[in-house]
Amino acid sequence: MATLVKLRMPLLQVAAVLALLGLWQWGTASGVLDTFVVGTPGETLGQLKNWIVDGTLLQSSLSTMQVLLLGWGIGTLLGVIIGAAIGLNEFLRLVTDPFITFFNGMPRLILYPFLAVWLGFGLQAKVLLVVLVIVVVVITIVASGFRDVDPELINNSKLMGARRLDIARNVYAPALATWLIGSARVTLGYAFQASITAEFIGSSKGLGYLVVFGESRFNMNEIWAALAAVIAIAWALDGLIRLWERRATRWSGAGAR
Amino acid sequence: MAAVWLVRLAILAAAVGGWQLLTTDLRWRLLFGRPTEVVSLVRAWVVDATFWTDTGVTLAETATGYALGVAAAIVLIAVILPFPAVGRFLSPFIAIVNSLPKIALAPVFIVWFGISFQSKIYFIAVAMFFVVFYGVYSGLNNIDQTMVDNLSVMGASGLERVRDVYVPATAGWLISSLRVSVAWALTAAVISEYIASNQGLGHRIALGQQALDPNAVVAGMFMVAVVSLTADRLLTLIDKRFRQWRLS
Amino acid sequence: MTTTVQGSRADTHAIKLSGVKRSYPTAKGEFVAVKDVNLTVASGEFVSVVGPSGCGKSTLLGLLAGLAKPAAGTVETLGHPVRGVNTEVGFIFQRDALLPWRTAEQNVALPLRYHGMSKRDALREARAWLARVKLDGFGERYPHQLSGGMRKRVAIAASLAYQPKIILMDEPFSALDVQTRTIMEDDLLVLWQEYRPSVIFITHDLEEAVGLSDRVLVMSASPGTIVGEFTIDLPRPRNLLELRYDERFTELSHEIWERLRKEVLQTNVDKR
Amino acid sequence: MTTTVQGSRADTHAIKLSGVKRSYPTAKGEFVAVKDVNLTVASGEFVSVVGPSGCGKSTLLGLLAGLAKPAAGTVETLGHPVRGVNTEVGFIFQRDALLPWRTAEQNVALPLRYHGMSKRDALREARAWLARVKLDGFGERYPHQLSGGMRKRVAIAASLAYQPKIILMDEPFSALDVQTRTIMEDDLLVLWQEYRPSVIFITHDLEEAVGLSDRVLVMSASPGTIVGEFTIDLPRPRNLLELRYDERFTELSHEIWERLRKEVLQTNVDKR
Amino acid sequence: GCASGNDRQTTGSAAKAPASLVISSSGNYLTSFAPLWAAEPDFKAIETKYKTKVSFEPFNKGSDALTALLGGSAQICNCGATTGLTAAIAGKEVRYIGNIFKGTGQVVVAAKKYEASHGSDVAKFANATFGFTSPGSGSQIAAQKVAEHFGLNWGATKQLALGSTTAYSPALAAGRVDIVVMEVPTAIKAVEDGVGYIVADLSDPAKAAPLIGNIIGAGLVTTKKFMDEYPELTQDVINALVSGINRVKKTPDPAAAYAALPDAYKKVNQDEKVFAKQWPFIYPSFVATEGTVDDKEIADTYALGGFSSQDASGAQAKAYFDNTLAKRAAETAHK
Ligand SMILES: Nc1ncnc2c1ncn2[C@@H]1O[C@H](COP(=O)(O)OP(=O)(O)OP(=O)(O)O)[C@@H](O)[C@H]1O
Ligand SMILES: Nc1ncnc2c1ncn2[C@@H]1O[C@H](COP(=O)(O)OP(=O)(O)OP(=O)(O)O)[C@@H](O)[C@H]1O
Ligand SMILES: [Mg+2]
Ligand SMILES: [Mg+2]
Repeated sequence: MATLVKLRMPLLQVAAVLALLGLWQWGTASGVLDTFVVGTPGETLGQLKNWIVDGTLLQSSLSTMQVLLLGWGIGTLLGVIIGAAIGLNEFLRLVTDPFITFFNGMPRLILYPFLAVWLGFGLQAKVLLVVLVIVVVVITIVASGFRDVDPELINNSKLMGARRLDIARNVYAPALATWLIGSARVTLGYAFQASITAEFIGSSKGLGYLVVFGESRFNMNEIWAALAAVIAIAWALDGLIRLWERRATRWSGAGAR
Repeated sequence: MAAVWLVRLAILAAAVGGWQLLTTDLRWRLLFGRPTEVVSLVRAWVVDATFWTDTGVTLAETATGYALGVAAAIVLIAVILPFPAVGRFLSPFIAIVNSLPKIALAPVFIVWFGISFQSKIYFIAVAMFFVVFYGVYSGLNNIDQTMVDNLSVMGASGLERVRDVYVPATAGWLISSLRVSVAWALTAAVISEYIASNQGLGHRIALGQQALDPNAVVAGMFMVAVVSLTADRLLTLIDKRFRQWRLS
Repeated sequence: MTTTVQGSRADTHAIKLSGVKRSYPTAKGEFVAVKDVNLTVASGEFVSVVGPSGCGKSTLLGLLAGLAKPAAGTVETLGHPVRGVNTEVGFIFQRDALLPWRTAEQNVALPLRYHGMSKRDALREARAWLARVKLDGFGERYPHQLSGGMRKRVAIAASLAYQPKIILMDEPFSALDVQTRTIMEDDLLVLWQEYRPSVIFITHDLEEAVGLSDRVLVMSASPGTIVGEFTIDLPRPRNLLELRYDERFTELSHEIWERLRKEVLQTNVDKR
Repeated sequence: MTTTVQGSRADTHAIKLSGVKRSYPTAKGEFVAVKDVNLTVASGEFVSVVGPSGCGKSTLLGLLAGLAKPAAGTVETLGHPVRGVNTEVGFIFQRDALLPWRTAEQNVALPLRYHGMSKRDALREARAWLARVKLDGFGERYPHQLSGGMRKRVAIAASLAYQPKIILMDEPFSALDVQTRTIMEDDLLVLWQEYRPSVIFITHDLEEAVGLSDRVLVMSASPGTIVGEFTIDLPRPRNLLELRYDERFTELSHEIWERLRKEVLQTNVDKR
Repeated sequence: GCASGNDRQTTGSAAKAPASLVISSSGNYLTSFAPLWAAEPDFKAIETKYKTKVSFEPFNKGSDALTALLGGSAQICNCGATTGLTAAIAGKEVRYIGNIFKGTGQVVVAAKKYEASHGSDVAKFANATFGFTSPGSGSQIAAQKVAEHFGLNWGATKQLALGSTTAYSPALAAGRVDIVVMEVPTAIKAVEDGVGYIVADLSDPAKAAPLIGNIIGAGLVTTKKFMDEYPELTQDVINALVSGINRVKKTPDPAAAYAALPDAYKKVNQDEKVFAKQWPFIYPSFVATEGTVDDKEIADTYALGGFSSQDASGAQAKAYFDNTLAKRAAETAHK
């Protein structure tokens, strides 16, 4: 009984997905939906199967994930470090604020060709693009979050003799976790956009490449099949984030009521 | 404050100087343009009426798409708030749509929404939606439950709770996510113009690329950044108003 | 006027808890905070609850306010079960829950607005209430600009201003100096006489409990349950300052003290 | 042992405030919270401060802890001026400031860690302290899983555990039931005798103030300043329970009460 | 004009047309499509005749332009022949109804440092890195054909997909690639900047033919549905195109050619000097067309686009290249 209750939500979600797929199949079969525009679930599945069998899917997913995770990790880490520095040091914040906002305002997604020529059309340029795209977002969120921490908690820790590092570990880090989780979800999306965009251009592997390839041949099924892999990865990563969220917010008793 | 400006100027000078120096080399100039040339190009632009129409077009698209995206996010949050189960149900789907590379879906957007103003607005709105949604969502998770309980007991209706607790408590989050997302909305506008259009700053960047003029591309990106910097300053002002109650 | 209302004798119960149990999940498993709580409060009755720290007093109020559901038993107010947040009660939280982004005035005016009062009237009323808790002149301050005792008084004003039929007070006066406290106790009694709400009042001050109440309940160390009931048969209206020299008062206080002492000793022996 | 230490007579001052003024900016302009405060506390002295709600007691502690700077006058601890947050003091805030994401145990262990204790030792020590405040078995709870009184006790344990030379306590026991309170008062006295920190203790309970202190200071309604000083010449060690029947005790309490009453009346007349 | 074919609906005096006629184009007023821009007076005439609005909607990618056509937000698409062909092979009812230029519009450019040693002998680039847009793109296949023509083993060469045109010149300058197939304007720019020199001209159909065959280039594509619904309008559009081609053919001189182009074009391509440099390369690609395509060209285009014979066998693919309107237009023009 208890497990049934636990399983209710995932079951519902799976049901919703199936319903959507069914609707899609029915729509294309009955001609309500233009197969050329939306593809068909059947053929998308067929395409997926082919790619799984010949290894394309695994290879492409791995290649995209490599860019994604490296870029996301480095970007988040850098963002937290810089954001923390800015959040803690008013002078630094004032000095850097316009530059960061300015950089944040630049449409960085279209920078890839420049990076590629500079660093070569390999992993580095792609990872750098992802980093550039998300780092500013993380900086902004972390810096404003740092300024939002209850000053009483900080004062209390200081009084008790906490040094900067202690405060960072015991006050800022746990508070930070909440915003990081929020921003991780946003940046995950950005990171995906960036890695796929990088693969659009000047690449011969990765899910982004599969997508452009499908696009250039007007084959919606190929696009969906590639996106299905994106979806699977995104879903798994979101699951990890939720796990982390549950761990990180255990103290708040959010689930108790 | 004077010191702040001095350091800022020093950084700016170093950056621009380094750029100018770097681009004496042809390879870098082909890539990044030259500051001197970018400046003279921008000077030519600002006296050109079409530049302002382009800016206006981009702004109009951004503002409309932005408003639409923010509204959609807020509506969804308003639904999720009283029904947390809905939130749990939607969570993975939202995460998935968030990570879908919207650029890859440009053809779908073209087909569904055409090539007009409208299509760009939807494109921007979709991009915006997630930033705001996730930003406010994490803000909600941070609210002191006693405050909400107190108000509920006092007889606050759902709407009143939203107005008196949720909105002010998440205003900080909302604004910081709005600040992040203004830039993102502009990027979305520029990219959608870049994909297809004959007006707007994105169009200008595309033209610069077509003409193989790195100065034009860089200048275009800078102008976009300037627009977003301005928007950001406006939001900061609003933020200050909202935070009056805080410790000084 | 020398009325004392007895919960057990009245036919309408403003509050009725039967066989109530509430437990919390913890790292070490289920923790039973209160159990087997049976309690009725008659309409217009003033009941105090005393008990050792952590015995489950706040937990009981939380159940009455509908902020949590009992694991067993039933919770009723004004004749019907509590479902969801109970807007029939006024609740003064142990830790004040003022809105930091509203001024003192606005914090008091809000519940009045929720109950349909116009903005103007609500503000006027709020100012009158602030005066009542000795805070006139502080209406435009934000909570962080007030002292601890002042914040508590704002919270009290906010919960009493809209005159709920049932008032739940969780150590409302503990942050106040003796004199301000006495003044506010007097005020509370006057207000109570005026429109006769049912009150559950939590305090650690036995004299306060005896002085204000019709009945005093003593709770046991956790898992908390009600282990003692004392009917305070002192005549009303009462003069709280003079009451100190009343013999019956001293006797009752002492009786309750003795009962309570056992409980506290229990807590400190019975370590989990 | 029958020592009483007099601040004015000792040659080293643990705490020294001279001509201190503190004001806050408000919507209505500058608000003077305290002014002309002169106060010395000798090393090892136990001083209580009483005064009407909002008179500036917490403000004074804030100045001593270095959380704010005086608008005029000087604030010194252990012989040198306070600059920035003062890590020589232990501060028990009026509203507890526990880290919500750390368990009770960790909250107590942290300051010990800050003072260089190893993780193991700190945890062992923290557990011992939790036992001392009657919270053994609750070490692994997060603050939100504790009752109001329990949280306060965790905060007290955390601030006392690392044995600061100066202890500032802002109404530490107000959320506790009488019995727990008495036990903790006794404990505090034992601890104080042990290593003789200088203590400033804020309370609204006059008997508590008299029972614990070497000196009791009375503050006036705001703008707060010190208007009364009472030397408590009761012998030590004291038995707090028996003290109630001591004549000198009653006399002193009454004296302070009278002094304070004037002040409170003042607050309530002097409305701004 | 007098309406024909569609007797049910043509009742009014004005000929039947949608309220607006959107022509989706790859790029912004590219010089490669000069005939289309030169046809401006004819499009103006169409606007008056049909009381409609003709507009060009630029797209960064040809495939997006075609998607706009298929999605219904454009009525005619100006894109590469193979872009439309791909859709036809996928089963869409699209028709290639008028050719704008022949050849690929591309040039082979090598890094400057090889000019003296390698010249135009591609065979010497055996150890070099070949650059192109993306795998499977026309530029990649062109590069492969050229390499193979010179006896290189394509599989053994080093290759790099450069993505956007922005990267070409800097990549050549930075030494990331040695020899690149690029569009004429990019090539001119590379030569201008001194980072490259021209190895082979694939833009001039005559010069390109021995290397890669007779290639169709770009043209106007529309849906069968649109042709059936607005036959007269479609014919007029192609008439306009053909008259544009004829107009352009008369101006081998860059100055005259530039002068003949409309303001909208000049606004985007402001630098006449650049135009003058490009024109000699681009002009021949217009000379080679009458708006129609022949079987040899179709076969060669299939080959260059990497399409198989199976691809060519579908009903839509077979019907894709449709010369009828262009032929009729040429006849009218000759009269
Ligand atoms: N969220 C929770 N999770 C686990 N245990 C809890 C939680 N809330 C309260 N408790 C426990 O339940 C018991 C009763 O708590 P409650 O707050 O009702 O006590 P109380 O009588 O109000 O005490 P106090 O006088 O100190 O305020 C305590 O032992 C407390 O530790
Ligand atoms: N940030 C602030 N801005 C403006 N006024 C303030 C601020 N903080 C405190 N005050 C005012 O200063 C006065 C003294 O406050 P303080 O907190 O020191 O009082 P207190 O003696 O501790 O009172 P209590 O016993 O109620 O805790 C009060 O009148 C309060 O309103
Ligand atoms: Mg409690
Ligand atoms: Mg205080």
